Amino acid sequence: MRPGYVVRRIGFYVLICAITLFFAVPMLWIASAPFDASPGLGVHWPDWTLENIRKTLDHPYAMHSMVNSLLICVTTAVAVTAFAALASYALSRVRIPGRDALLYGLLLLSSVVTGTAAMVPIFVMMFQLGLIDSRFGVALVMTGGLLPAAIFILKDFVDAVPKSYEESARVFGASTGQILRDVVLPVARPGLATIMVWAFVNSWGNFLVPFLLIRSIDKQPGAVLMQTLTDEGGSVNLQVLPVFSLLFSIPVVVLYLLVNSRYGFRFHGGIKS
Amino acid sequence: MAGIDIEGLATVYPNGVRAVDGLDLHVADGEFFALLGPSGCGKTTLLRTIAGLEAASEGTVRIDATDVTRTEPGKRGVAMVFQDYALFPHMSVSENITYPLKVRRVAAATRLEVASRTAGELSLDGLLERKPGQLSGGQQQRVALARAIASEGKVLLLDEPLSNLDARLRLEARTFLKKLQRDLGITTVFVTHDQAEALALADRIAVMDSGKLRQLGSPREVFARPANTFVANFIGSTPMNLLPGKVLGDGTVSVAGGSLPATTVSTPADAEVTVGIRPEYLTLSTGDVSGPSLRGEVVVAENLGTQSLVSVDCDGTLIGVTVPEETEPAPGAPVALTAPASRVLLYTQETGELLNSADHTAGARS
Amino acid sequence: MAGIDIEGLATVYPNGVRAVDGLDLHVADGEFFALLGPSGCGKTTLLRTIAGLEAASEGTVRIDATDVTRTEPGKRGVAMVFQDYALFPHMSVSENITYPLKVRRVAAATRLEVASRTAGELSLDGLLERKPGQLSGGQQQRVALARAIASEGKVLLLDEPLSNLDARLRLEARTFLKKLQRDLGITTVFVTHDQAEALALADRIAVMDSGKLRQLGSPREVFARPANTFVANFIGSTPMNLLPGKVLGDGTVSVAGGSLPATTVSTPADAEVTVGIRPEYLTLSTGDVSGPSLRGEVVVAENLGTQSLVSVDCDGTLIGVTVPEETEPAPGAPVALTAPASRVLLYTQETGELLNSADHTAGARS
Amino acid sequence: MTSATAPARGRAPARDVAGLGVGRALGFVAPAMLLIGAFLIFPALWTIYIGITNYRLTGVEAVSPSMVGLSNYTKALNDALFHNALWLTLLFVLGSAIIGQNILGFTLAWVLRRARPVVRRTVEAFTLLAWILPSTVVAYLWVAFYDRDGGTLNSILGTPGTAWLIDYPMACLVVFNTWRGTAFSMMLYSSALQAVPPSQLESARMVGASGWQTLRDVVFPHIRGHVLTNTLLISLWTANDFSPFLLTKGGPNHESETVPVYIYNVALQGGELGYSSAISFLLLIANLLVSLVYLRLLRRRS
Amino acid sequence: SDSGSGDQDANRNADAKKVELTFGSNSVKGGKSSAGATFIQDVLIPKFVAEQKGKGVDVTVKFQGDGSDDEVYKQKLSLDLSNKSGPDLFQIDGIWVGEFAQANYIKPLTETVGDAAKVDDWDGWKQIPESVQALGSYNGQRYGVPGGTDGRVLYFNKKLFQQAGLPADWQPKSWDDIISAGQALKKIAGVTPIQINAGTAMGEATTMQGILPLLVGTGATVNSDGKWLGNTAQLREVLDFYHQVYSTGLGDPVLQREAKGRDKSFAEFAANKIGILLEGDYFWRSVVEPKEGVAKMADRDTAVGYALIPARQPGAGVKGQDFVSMSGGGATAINPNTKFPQQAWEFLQFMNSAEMVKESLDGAAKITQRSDVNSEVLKSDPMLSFVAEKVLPITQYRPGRAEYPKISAALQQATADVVGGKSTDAAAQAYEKAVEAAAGGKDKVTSN
Ligand SMILES: Nc1ncnc2c1ncn2[C@@H]1O[C@H](COP(=O)(O)OP(=O)(O)OP(=O)(O)O)[C@@H](O)[C@H]1O
Ligand SMILES: Nc1ncnc2c1ncn2[C@@H]1O[C@H](COP(=O)(O)OP(=O)(O)OP(=O)(O)O)[C@@H](O)[C@H]1O
Ligand SMILES: [Mg+2]
Ligand SMILES: [Mg+2]
Repeated sequence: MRPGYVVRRIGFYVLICAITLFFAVPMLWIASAPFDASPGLGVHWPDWTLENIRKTLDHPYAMHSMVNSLLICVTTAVAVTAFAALASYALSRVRIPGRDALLYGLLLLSSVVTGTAAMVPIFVMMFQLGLIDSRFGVALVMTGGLLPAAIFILKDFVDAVPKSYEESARVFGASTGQILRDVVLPVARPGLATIMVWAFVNSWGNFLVPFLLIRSIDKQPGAVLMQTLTDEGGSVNLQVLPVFSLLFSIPVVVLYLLVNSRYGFRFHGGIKS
Repeated sequence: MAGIDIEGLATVYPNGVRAVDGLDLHVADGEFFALLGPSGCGKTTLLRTIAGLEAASEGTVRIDATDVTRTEPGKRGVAMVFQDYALFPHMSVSENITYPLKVRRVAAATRLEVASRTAGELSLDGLLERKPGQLSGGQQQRVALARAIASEGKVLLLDEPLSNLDARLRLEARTFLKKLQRDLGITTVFVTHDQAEALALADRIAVMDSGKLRQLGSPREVFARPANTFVANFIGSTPMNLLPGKVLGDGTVSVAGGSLPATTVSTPADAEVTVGIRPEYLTLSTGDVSGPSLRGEVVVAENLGTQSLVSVDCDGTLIGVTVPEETEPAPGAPVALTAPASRVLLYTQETGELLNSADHTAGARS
Repeated sequence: MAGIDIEGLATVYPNGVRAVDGLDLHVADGEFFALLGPSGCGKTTLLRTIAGLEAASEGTVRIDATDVTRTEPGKRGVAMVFQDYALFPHMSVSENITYPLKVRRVAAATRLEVASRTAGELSLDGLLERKPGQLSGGQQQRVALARAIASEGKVLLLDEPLSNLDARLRLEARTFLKKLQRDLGITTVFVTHDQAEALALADRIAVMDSGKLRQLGSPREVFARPANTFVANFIGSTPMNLLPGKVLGDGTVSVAGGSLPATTVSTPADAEVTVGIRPEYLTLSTGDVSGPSLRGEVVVAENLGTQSLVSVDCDGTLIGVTVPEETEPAPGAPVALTAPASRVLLYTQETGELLNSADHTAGARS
Repeated sequence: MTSATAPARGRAPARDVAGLGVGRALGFVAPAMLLIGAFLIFPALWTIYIGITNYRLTGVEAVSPSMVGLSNYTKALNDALFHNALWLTLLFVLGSAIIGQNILGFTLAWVLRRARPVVRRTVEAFTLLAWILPSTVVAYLWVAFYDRDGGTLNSILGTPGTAWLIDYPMACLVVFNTWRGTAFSMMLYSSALQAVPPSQLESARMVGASGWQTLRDVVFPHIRGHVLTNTLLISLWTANDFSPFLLTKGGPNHESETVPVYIYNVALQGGELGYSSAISFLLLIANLLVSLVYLRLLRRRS
Repeated sequence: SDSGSGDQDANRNADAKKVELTFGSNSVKGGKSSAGATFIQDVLIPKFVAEQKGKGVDVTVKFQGDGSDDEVYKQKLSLDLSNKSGPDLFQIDGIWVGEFAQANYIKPLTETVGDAAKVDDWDGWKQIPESVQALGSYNGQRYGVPGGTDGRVLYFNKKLFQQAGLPADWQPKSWDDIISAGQALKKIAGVTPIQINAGTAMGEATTMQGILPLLVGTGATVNSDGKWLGNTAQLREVLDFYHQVYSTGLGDPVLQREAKGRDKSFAEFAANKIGILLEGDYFWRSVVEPKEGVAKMADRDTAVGYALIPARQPGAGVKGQDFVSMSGGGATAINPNTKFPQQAWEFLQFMNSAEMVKESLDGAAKITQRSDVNSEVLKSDPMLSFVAEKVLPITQYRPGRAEYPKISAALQQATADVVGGKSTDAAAQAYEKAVEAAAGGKDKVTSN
């Protein structure tokens, strides 16, 4: 047993290392290029400098766009979480006919209606609603797109909350609102946190919606700004871009770490079979 | 404090299962009442219908003479302890206990006071700041009880409150629960599938099967004179022997190749019956015996502590009999079994109903 | 068939818990051996270490005189039945039973034959094509047994095989299991936290606590003369009374405001001891009694079927005593308790070890 | 309800656990449905409508688009580039989702199941990082990884000058998307594996089953449902994934032009919104068909 | 016309004392065309505001900068315009003028401003050469005022040329001269002799810095008399040339397929790895520019040579020219739905005044739309003077028609096919099919 065991242990660690490397190596660029005096689209040992960071901080819109991103994505994440929580709770606890078909249908739609063609109706509608050039409007559109999958995933979390909690509160005379506030929400918190991160991450990288719906440069989020970090011929501005990429990644990573350490980042995503 | 009156109650699930099926029941004020039955017989459903968590499909539920059939659970004045306790994992013990008061917007100061008083009654002092996850099973059960008591319901409903505890703890909790109920005097309905628990705790027991009542009576009645073979089979810590037999004219029944005395008043001779006799009421002798008896050979013996359960093969039928410790015969030994007539129960073979039902109590007191 | 030898065995979990802590044990060939102890005492861990599912941190395990401490579970020649049976839900009964053979690439025809033979032995004929989900708990348990038997291990390990069955079924399965083991004669180690089960089934019992052995002996020995207060408290279907007392010179001990006779051979007078006496061995009288006795007042009575457990408050201490059915005094009644000296056990107050240990068997046979 | 015994007074308490009642439940669902209706269903329907016109964003057709019936669809059916895009999407889904993410995700979940927490957390962190980084950033990471001159891949393999994205565009995308999406499968399978009773795994071990036998006989039958659900979700997401555009823009010479990229190119470069809407709808139909097959499989197996 | 501003009074709000204008541009500070955005925001707008204040008008001009891919910018602008909103003035690429006009997104300036004389009498027109004015025109009408323009030449690396024994003042007279120079360069190890953009990955760069300059060298244009170029002998000549370059190792076919291939070609040229490169003056100004360029060449002025693009053979070019070139550029148009058409026109004039155009350069040399400015600012830069003086007179512009993007894509595809190994004939046939579909019928395509 011993030799076999050792071989298996070694095999295990080799596999683990290989997989970790596979995931880590592509990230080298973002770790090196921001601090490289001559950044390129390749990875090499950097010629250390902080000049790029200064350049990025001096960029007229870089920092501001991060604030916009935060505004838009926090709104989106909160709205998605709140609405999805309400909807998934009702769908989980009350038998509504055709519920599962509805969920699958919406999920299908949401993965398709992201293309450029759909932007025409969305634009026209937002225009009629007077929500052009509004960060709130952008958040609304993103919320609509993310909700189906959020409900789909969150319903599994809510399904996992023991029903006896609510029943027991109900026997004590708690109203629906009290049950939600005192029992269901606190218990489903890990799920809510996960969904919030997920919604945040998804809206964080969205370029097309804010680009088309926002007019003022000082309202544009970072995802849009990243597209503009080029010169007149379309070549990438390699001094600002890597640093900005790094900065732009920090909020999602921080949020993830926060949620992961507090609740554990878990997914029951549609695992009910 | 209040009684519960149930009339013609039926609860049908959306899938068409009639989990409770036309039940009439009266629980007296201050009574400790047990609902007993095998898994799936509808005990939980009945309890939940009383609580209002399931809607009655037919019939009425009255608590304290008020019809509550259509009342919201929170307004029926009942308190309930769930099988999994349903303690809120994110609240401290103290918050859990006083949650019913918080719902009613009782001031925080009063709540604290109630929490510490109730915790004192249930020996939970010192645990008030813990979360449920940091408590042992027995402590959790007491917190759930404390919460139910703090809600000041007129009726306490308990759904298998002991089944999550380990064997030793269960015995302690049993005694504790019985004493608590006696002290509070609160009307209590208690669901269990463990007959020993029901016997030990209840003032009266309702034995259910498939949503229907099979017997209603004191532990003694239910144990000594099960009204039918279903109850007979279900009650008792060793399984009752239920054997096909035939009534003989002479006050005996022939069974398993031998015969036993029986009160055959109401039974015609030659009637085919099911003979029921508890292992505890059979006497095993290794020597000769006079009078009606069964003869057979010992198969195995199981130690029950102060007693042993011996399985005897009588003419191909295995019959259980208890003997005091240290007196078990060796496997293979020939033995004879006898029983007092008052302990031999006769059931019809068709419906399984008790036949020699004349004079319950006289029969039970041998 | 084969014996099991365990020497200085310790199993330490990665989190540092010494779940099995320096254990020596010998299970004889063909023996039905029970591991008994409270939850978390390391029973499962010991069983799993024997099976090879946990690696031993120290010591050796020998099966059939071969050191298997470092052998893969599949190559130790042991079969195991898990608490949840671990039947594969997607395989039919027949496929489940013969899975061990399939793994060893035994031909399909042979497998079929083994399946039908084993199923016959365990009265599973007719169920071979069903899926486990379509079986009752008792049937599932038998399938799991059949699978273990079909794997032709030299040793059978059972981890709480009865605990998932409901109360009634458990009793039946118990008898079945005992008979099967006797017929097969296979060395069997059986884990349970239910003392009644261990007493009923085992040839010998090992009582464990915190990874250590607390007593090893036949059911009778363990029941009648628990080697320490831990075992005393753990064994018996009603909890043993364990009371602080003091040895008096005259062959009695003073306890709970009264006195009881005791075999005080090896104990100096005035020694502070813990007095242990089972409720079953105490006699309750409502009238006057002569000789050493305890006096008190009845608090509650719990029905145990043919007996009742009465709690008596003697000088502030609750003492349990069983009385035959129908003879319970009313709560509040003054009563006296007596006991034979041979049944009164004395333990040191410091270590809780049995004091009057002279002549075990003589003491046990009253 | 039997009128004889049932009192007429009052409404029955709600049947659900929380006493919500259907009315309030609908109220809870309403805000979400409103947003979904406005920003998902309505645009979807409009898109379907655009699909039967020759609408463009500029030119004459922008002012007065005309109904062209199903001609956009017949055009698609004869469009070699669309066929190419469909085929590439199929390869992409098959390679990166059905095989790549599934297998790697499962392997990770399986291997990490009993790994030490430090190891587990580290590997998970990298995997998840790949999943949560914004796609614009990720695109640059991979361009740098595959780069022909200074690219990490060439440095590692010692193959300077190999233009991976040109010579093996689809393979590159498959690897990229596997990297990008494995975290989801890993998390899903981790929770699925927790549902496999350990005693069943140990039973298999007790009878001496090999690792592969254990997987085949014990694990897979248990998580079959999860495998299907997971495959469905990641297939859909992959089929609609636009990030290939960020790496290759569909090139070289349409060799990596999956359907979403093709739709984008048709809509933006060509300006043909009507046609691109029709293709979007065809993609929706294809997705629907695939989902139905999955759901059917799911139902049959469970 | 029955929609848009046709019914509106062009003199609406002409006397407003409080005016708000929005200026839309695909440029942004710190990003794409940063200098342009900076000029508009920091110089042009304040100066205009000050000037108007002098007239007693309180003007606010908002700059709406984007700085994204041209195609996405176009989509966004189109969405705005189709909803009758959008900025009051906006910059668009010259080749969009036609399709925007067809969609009524823009109107002839005379119509928007309402007064033909007012528009036509602007003295700025005289300084803008006819050929440059075409950038903002469609069907002979002015829709906008063009911005600067550019011209394409053949750049070559003098250091490599010296190594290969080629002259420092190289000026090929025919395509064969290019090929033979390439063959000489091929002898130097690690050098790609010729880079002429090809393939779909480089998008419009392939058309502008590849096919079209070659095509005009055969005497053809992509659209003549309203008909699009089909599978003609001239096209096949162009494709043959591509074939010759990329199948004989003179060019690097892999580079043509890379998404970032054009950037890569810049870097390689700067690293002395490319001998001959067809590019616009942007390459000189912004790429190999010694201080700020994206692929700086410290020795640009001595190391980089430039020559006119020859016709296939002398005299074979369009209009019988010996040398040819292509140019592009943008125009600024007025939104027909603006609230302040008169003020917008004033802004447009102000913006294109000599003074502002000069200021927009901020001291840098660049070819502007105005000849008077050019002659003044280009003096310091021999290369740009060369373009203004030698290239602009012989240059051609792309047709501003809605179908053009698809024709361009088909041309790119044809080169991709050839570079990828297809035969010229097959590529040309596939091209013609695509063109017929894009143009809407065989009759709209020339073929021989
Ligand atoms: N929510 C439900 N929907 C449909 N049928 C149900 C539901 N809950 C219970 N049943 C069915 O109703 C019957 C009675 O169930 P109930 O839970 O009351 O039994 P029980 O006596 O409490 O059993 P146990 O001892 O197992 O808890 C069973 O047949 C069960 O399958
Ligand atoms: N995988 C594990 N990792 C760490 N500690 C463990 C693990 N399994 C069990 N333990 C600990 O080891 C001790 C013994 O556990 P074990 O499961 O053997 O007890 P047991 O006697 O079988 O209890 P039970 O009756 O509850 O099954 C316990 O303290 C338990 O918490
Ligand atoms: Mg129940
Ligand atoms: Mg255990």
